[in-house]
Amino acid sequence: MNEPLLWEKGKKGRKGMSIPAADVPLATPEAALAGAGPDFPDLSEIDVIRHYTRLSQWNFGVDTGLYPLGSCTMKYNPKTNEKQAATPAIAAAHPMLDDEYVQGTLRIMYELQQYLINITGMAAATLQPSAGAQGELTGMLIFDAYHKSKGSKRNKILIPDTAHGTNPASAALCGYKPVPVASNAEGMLDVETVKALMDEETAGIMVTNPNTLGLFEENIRAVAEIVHAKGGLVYGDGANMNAIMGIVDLSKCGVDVMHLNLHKTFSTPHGGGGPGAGPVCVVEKLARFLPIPHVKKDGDTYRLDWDNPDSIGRVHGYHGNYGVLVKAYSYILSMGAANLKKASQLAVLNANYIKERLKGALHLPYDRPCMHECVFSDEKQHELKVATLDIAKRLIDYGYHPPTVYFPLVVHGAIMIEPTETECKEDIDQFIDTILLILQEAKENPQLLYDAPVMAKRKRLDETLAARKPCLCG
Amino acid sequence: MNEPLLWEKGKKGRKGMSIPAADVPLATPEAALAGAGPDFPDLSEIDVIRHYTRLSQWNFGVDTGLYPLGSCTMKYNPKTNEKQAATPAIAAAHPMLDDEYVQGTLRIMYELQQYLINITGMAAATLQPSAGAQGELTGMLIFDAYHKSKGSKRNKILIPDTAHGTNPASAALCGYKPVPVASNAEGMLDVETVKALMDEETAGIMVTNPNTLGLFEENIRAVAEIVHAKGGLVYGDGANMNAIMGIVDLSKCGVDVMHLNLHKTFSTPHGGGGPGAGPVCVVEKLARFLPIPHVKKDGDTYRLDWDNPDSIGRVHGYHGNYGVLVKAYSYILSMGAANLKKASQLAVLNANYIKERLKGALHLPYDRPCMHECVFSDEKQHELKVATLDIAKRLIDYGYHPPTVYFPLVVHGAIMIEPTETECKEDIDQFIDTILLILQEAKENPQLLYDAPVMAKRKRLDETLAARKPCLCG
Amino acid sequence: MRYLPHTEEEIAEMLATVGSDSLEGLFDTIPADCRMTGEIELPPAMTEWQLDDHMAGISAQMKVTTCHKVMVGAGIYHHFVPESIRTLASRSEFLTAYTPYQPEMAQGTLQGIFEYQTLTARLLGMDVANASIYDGGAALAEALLMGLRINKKRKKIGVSKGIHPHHRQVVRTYLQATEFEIVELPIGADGRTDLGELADHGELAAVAIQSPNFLGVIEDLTQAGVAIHETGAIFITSFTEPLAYGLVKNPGECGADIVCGEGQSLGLSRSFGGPGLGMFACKDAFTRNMPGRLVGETVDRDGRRGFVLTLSTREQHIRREKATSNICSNQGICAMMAGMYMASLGGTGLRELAQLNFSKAEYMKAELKKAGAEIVFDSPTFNEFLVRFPKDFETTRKKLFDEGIVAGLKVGKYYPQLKDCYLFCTTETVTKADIDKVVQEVSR
Amino acid sequence: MRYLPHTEEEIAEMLATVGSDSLEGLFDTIPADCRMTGEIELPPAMTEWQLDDHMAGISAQMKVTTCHKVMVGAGIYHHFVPESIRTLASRSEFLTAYTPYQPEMAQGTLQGIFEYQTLTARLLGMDVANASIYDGGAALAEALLMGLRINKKRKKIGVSKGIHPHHRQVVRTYLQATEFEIVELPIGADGRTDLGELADHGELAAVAIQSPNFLGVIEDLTQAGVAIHETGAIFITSFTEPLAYGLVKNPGECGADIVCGEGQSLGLSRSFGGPGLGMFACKDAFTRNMPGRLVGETVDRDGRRGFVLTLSTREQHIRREKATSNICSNQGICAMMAGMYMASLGGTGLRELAQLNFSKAEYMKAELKKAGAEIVFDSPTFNEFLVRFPKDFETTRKKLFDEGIVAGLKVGKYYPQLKDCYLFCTTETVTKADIDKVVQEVSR
Repeated sequence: MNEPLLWEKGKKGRKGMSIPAADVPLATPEAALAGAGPDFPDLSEIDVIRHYTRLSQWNFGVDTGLYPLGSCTMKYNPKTNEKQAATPAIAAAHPMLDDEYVQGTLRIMYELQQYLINITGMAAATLQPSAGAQGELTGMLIFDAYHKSKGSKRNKILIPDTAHGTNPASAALCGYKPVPVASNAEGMLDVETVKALMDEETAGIMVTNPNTLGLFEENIRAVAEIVHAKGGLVYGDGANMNAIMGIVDLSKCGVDVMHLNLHKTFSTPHGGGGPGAGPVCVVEKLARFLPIPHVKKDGDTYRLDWDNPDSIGRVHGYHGNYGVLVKAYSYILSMGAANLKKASQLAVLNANYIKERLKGALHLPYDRPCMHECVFSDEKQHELKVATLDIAKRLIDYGYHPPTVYFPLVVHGAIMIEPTETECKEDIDQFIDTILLILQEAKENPQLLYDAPVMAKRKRLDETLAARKPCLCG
Repeated sequence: MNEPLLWEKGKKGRKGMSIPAADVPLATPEAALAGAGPDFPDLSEIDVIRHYTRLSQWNFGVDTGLYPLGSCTMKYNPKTNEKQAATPAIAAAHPMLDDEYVQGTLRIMYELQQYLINITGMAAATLQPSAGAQGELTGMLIFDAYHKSKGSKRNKILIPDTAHGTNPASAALCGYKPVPVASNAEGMLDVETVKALMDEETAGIMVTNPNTLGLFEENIRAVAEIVHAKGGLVYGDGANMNAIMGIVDLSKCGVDVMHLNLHKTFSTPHGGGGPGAGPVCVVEKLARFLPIPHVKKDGDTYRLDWDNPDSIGRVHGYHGNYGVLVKAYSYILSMGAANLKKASQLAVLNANYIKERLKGALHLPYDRPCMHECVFSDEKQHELKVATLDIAKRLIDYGYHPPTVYFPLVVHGAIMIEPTETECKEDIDQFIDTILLILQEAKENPQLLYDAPVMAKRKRLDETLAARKPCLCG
Repeated sequence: MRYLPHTEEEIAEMLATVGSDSLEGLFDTIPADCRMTGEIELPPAMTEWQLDDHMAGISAQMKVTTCHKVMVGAGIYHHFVPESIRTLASRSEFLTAYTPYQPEMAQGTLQGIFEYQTLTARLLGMDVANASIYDGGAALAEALLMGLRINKKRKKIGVSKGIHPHHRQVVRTYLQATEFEIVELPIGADGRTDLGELADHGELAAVAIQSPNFLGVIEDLTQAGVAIHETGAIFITSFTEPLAYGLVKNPGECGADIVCGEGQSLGLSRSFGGPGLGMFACKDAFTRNMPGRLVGETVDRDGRRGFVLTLSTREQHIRREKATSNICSNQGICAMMAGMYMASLGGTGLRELAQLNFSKAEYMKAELKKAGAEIVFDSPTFNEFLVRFPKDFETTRKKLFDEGIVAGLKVGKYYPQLKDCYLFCTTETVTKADIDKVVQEVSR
Repeated sequence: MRYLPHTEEEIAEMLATVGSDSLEGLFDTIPADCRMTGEIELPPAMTEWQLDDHMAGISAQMKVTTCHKVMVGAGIYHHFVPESIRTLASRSEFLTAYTPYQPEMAQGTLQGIFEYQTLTARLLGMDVANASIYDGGAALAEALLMGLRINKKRKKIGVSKGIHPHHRQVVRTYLQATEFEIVELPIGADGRTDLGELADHGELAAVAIQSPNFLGVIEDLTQAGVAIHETGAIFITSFTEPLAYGLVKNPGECGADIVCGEGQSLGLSRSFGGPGLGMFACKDAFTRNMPGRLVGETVDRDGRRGFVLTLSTREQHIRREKATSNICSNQGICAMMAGMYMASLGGTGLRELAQLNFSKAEYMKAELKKAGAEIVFDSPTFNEFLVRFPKDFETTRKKLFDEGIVAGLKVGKYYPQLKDCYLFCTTETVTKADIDKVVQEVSR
């Protein structure tokens, strides 16, 4: 059954929620300002409930099944975290009140900052950035502020071809021209390449580590030394932190600034596209550039510190996606140090297990121990005229969310699989067996793949039409 | 994708919930009493979440779509009621504490009793019965206690053929032999028939009003007079109260005892089979027979009254399905008197509208103004060799829950449709159009109906096999 | 009103189709003398927000708050319930469905209940469990009625005084209009049912014993079963704390024919005593005598596994007055939640949690003894036990209440001979610190 | 750990397949000098129940409780949110999904966002709205950057001082590393942006005005739009209280080219200021200059209507450094909730609620005036307004806090010239009785 669009439903005069009766005289604004109000449909509560209940049934989430979307860390989102974020006193807290009234919410911020510092090995943190990309922007602004404080304005930034897609766009906002750095035959940053590119016009480098091939950048320290020697800074994209918690100390790697994606590593749900949270951690020398206000602790009292002339300013209207912060805070407290490390170990175990079991059937461009994800390509399927997209769409018919496809760009026809640690062996085995079955279908009856999906709410959707004749508003 | 049974999943040693660490020395019972613990599967939290999330996707509820199950009043269940029942202080209340500690929970009981009394026109109420059938049993026990108090033990009870199915079973538990009362050509209780059957061996009559044909028993007062004249009592099955709130006064109809189904009329969700709640209301002279404890109010204080030597005793370990009571209480407070009456009016309007629009296409055995539901039969489809069940199963393919089928028994091949008031006109029109479409299919391609459902999780299930070779435990 | 979707315009259109001139006109068939005069007397309708405020006011009237540690069980237990279960149970596909009469679109409920039945049977050591009865009291009454049906020439039943007094009251209520007679069996000095005079009561159709019993004592069910079976009676065991079977022998191992009890302990909130969950199981041979719904496995037309309500020829809607029970709605979602809870704990977790409950009580018993209190019964107990204090305990108890602890339940109302005794309950929610606080007050 | 499903046995099997001898061995490629020494310093892992207690402790540290009436808006508003929305938004199919990259299995999110875009466009009177930006501050920064892209020869932008000071700070932050210059436009004595000297600032690429502005004043957007367009600048309007557009002219009617703002007011909790919702809309002509995700309608292979993410050639993952923005994750579920809220209110309800908000403030203004307070600006306001009290208000304010009312926000921190003024906010959650209580204290 199809569900109509909201405005195809309803009847003028229905109500979907209570509105209190007026206990004061009704007033109206002067005629010159008055408007007619929007043309919204009027629905009853059951109309709204059924509409969204049905829409939800056309969606697939982590709770529905395996969601091995590479680079997205689609781990299980614990239900208690939702409850904690909905704690009435927290959910009702207003962000503009004096510190003394809101010690509880400030405490969570202070403690979460500390936990993130301890997890990364960095020295200071801000919780303001709303998502990874805003974290990157914050980081780039800190780069800029740092260089300005040294009396220089640099205009380039090194970005490896294995970095996340948001990196160049974030850097560009700061007026940095991205200089691509080709990875070597092992899929790694090459020390010599970096040495050749790094100069005193260059603000530094943005490294995703583990990189988007799922590999740990083994030369990171040497790279950092080169960058630092030229007065540059090293940015660490922490989107793949789920591989290395309790294992790697980012400050030892030479990272100066990094962001974390709480909605990936710290298991806050992604909400079909957000909200995320992208806190930024920095080494000591960069702490003074962090956004304001910054939460501090004096004795037993928490306070917002607004006085920091070197700060880059604000990147959020208040304190970031606070509700998301509470969920990550709950997750870290539930896990503790040993389980966070174990999570990384199991995430890496799961990815390597998939890599080993599938590498006979799918082409593995970089055959080395991987971290939390492994990247295959459709090279072996070329002769069958079957592409990555066909395999992905066929997975839908078997009840799986497809992996990330055609990313990273360095692998042609990439299939990027990140199982995360919350998937058990039998579910992973079943997924592997399904891929093998699909690859068999590709040989025997590729039409099944071309036609896929047939079990979803919709068959393949015409994305070209959508872009050519945009219909963005109903 | 199929979801395995729980014990087909899991791995020994997994955990699905936190267990606190022991802060006292661990002790074990003596060997003679010690057992090995049950053979349960061990699952992780994500295993449990995915298992039941997937199971839920194989289910259909009121929030999913129209659920016109006759006699079940599947109206919309407001979400705020769930929230109220989960109020921490209420959800955590222990039922064995002294009254002074639990004034809030007692107050809800007291007020709800009063509201139910006011809605029905009766004089006193108990909230203990857990469901309609237990309410009936409570009512029959009150009949028995009443007759005993008059020094007699009666052994028969009149039950119309249009009564609910539970009635005879409930009466039998009190040693009453049900005497069927045939309805007349208009589907009504006939005064003369009752007069002929009622005698001083007979405890009284159990009347479902409106009856299961969806008709108001117009002769109810005359019937009650006959029963009362022979010393009998009148029981009112209030399962169909949704038709007559604010319109009928049951005490004026001559009803002495009645139950209400809170999960029908007062919109508490049915939970795939419960819990329900079946409070019983009585006229003044029967109040002393109500179960104990009974909540009373002294000044501003609520207390449980245990002292009632005439009481039939307890039918529940504590105070009934308390959480359900809170939801009904919330519903009544949200609606108020005018909206309750309006709900009945609209429920009756919806049913009559369906009756009028479908009566050309489906046989309508009793063509008169109906109350909250209308009963058709498959008589017109006999020549097409299509039966009620086929129509019902085909509705599933169109995304509707079928109506109640083959009930009431007085209508051969009955199709009993109760839309409730929370369905809007366009949804009802769509449902009617679907039925008409199916009846057209019945003419043109009955195989579509025989094969139905094909869009559900399962095709028609073999109920005979299930009963012949019962497999009740995995 | 947000629950009533009809606009005035729609009402007019529909009335026209129906051929009525007004909403009032729809009720013309109702005689005037049956009518309600005036409006129902009710408070004015509240908005959702007024209702929130109203309920907050009611919460504020509760002297016992969620911060109190309530060391009272007596049939309703405070165990931790994970948020995952609440999240799942609130899914509307489960919550807003009816009894699964159309199995093809109710496989979720049906498989979930089939799993509940299976886990219940495993927990209790029985062959078959039903889809639930209202609560522990009703389950016991149904079990005894079932015993009377099986042993249909006998008219008496035996009920241990160790059974929850409220459940015994329910049994009396259920049976009061019948010819059947109830014999109550005494509790001995060890807190266990005294079956010494069992033979004196003549032919009993069934005998019911609760273990752990109301006073927390674990009965010697094996021995009781032998004695009961010797008299030809059906051996029924009941419970209010099924968690115990994670650690002690289950009723099936002890020879029970029918097992019934209150399952609130398995993942349901206390909620002032309801909704609870009447759990009900028996041996294979008695399946067709069982009350209540049963879900069974079958196949669909394509041969795929599926589930349906089955053996309904036992039930009221088919068999009417000859049915095994009048039950129709049961405790559907509560049974689902108990299934979720058992699945979340797993075998390993259930055992660990049971041992933790057992150990807390053992610790408290030992500490109270040291503080001079008397543990009334020597027999093993599960997470509840009876205490007699050397001096008046009421003042201490009030003081403890003010400090946030509800210290035990007075049982004199139910057992006059034990009127100076308190029944304590210590689940995993009670910490050593809570226990020590009570002990410390007792020591003063 | 309940989130980690692997048993020791499974780990061993998997390690064997992988060819590693231990979990530690999986990390052999990581150089020793990059390693963390010792364990991460964190508190011991908590059970779910310890976490509950911990969070209860944190709640107890909040002096402002849920019982307080907080008469402060300033960009974050307390409106009633029906339980139905919370229930729907918590459905895991929405909540635990990723950005809808695979549209065939994400039609729920996609249709829901398409509906959000449409309702947003209608509310704001614009042609196209995107799928959201982080919050009001980031939305304003993105809008100004978009203005600079459109008017790409101009390097300056104008920003009204009536815009939320925090949002202006975000703009400064976003632009600080660029060559662009920000001109702040003053507020006049009537509380509205003074555009008298607009021409003096040279060629502005875009000018942004908030209405209702931070001080609650409804700007004369129509007139402002004419003045701004005369200079050749793009006319941007922003907001923090979109509910106002239920009653006053929407920005589209007033000629806005780009509209952005904070949408928390539409069904989201205050939650210490986040997650909020950056709403963003523009005229058709500028669509391809928009930042952020867009959902568009299309068809599937069977010709059935469906929805996809579209026009992604604007975005970072395709266009990299030339993208219209770096935004990737946005505020997905918040946008869905705003859609649910707008759908629940409906056009009729939105208007009614807007009028109620407006009326509460008008009442309070009138009563405060009677009590001797000065309403700083004569201009019309929506549900917020600025007050100057005849005598020191701090003592009264503290007293009111103890009585459960947070009486206004001091604005001196943001507007030194208004350091003796308080910004009050009265939504539908504030009752006449609450207002009267404040007025009464002021009258003393």
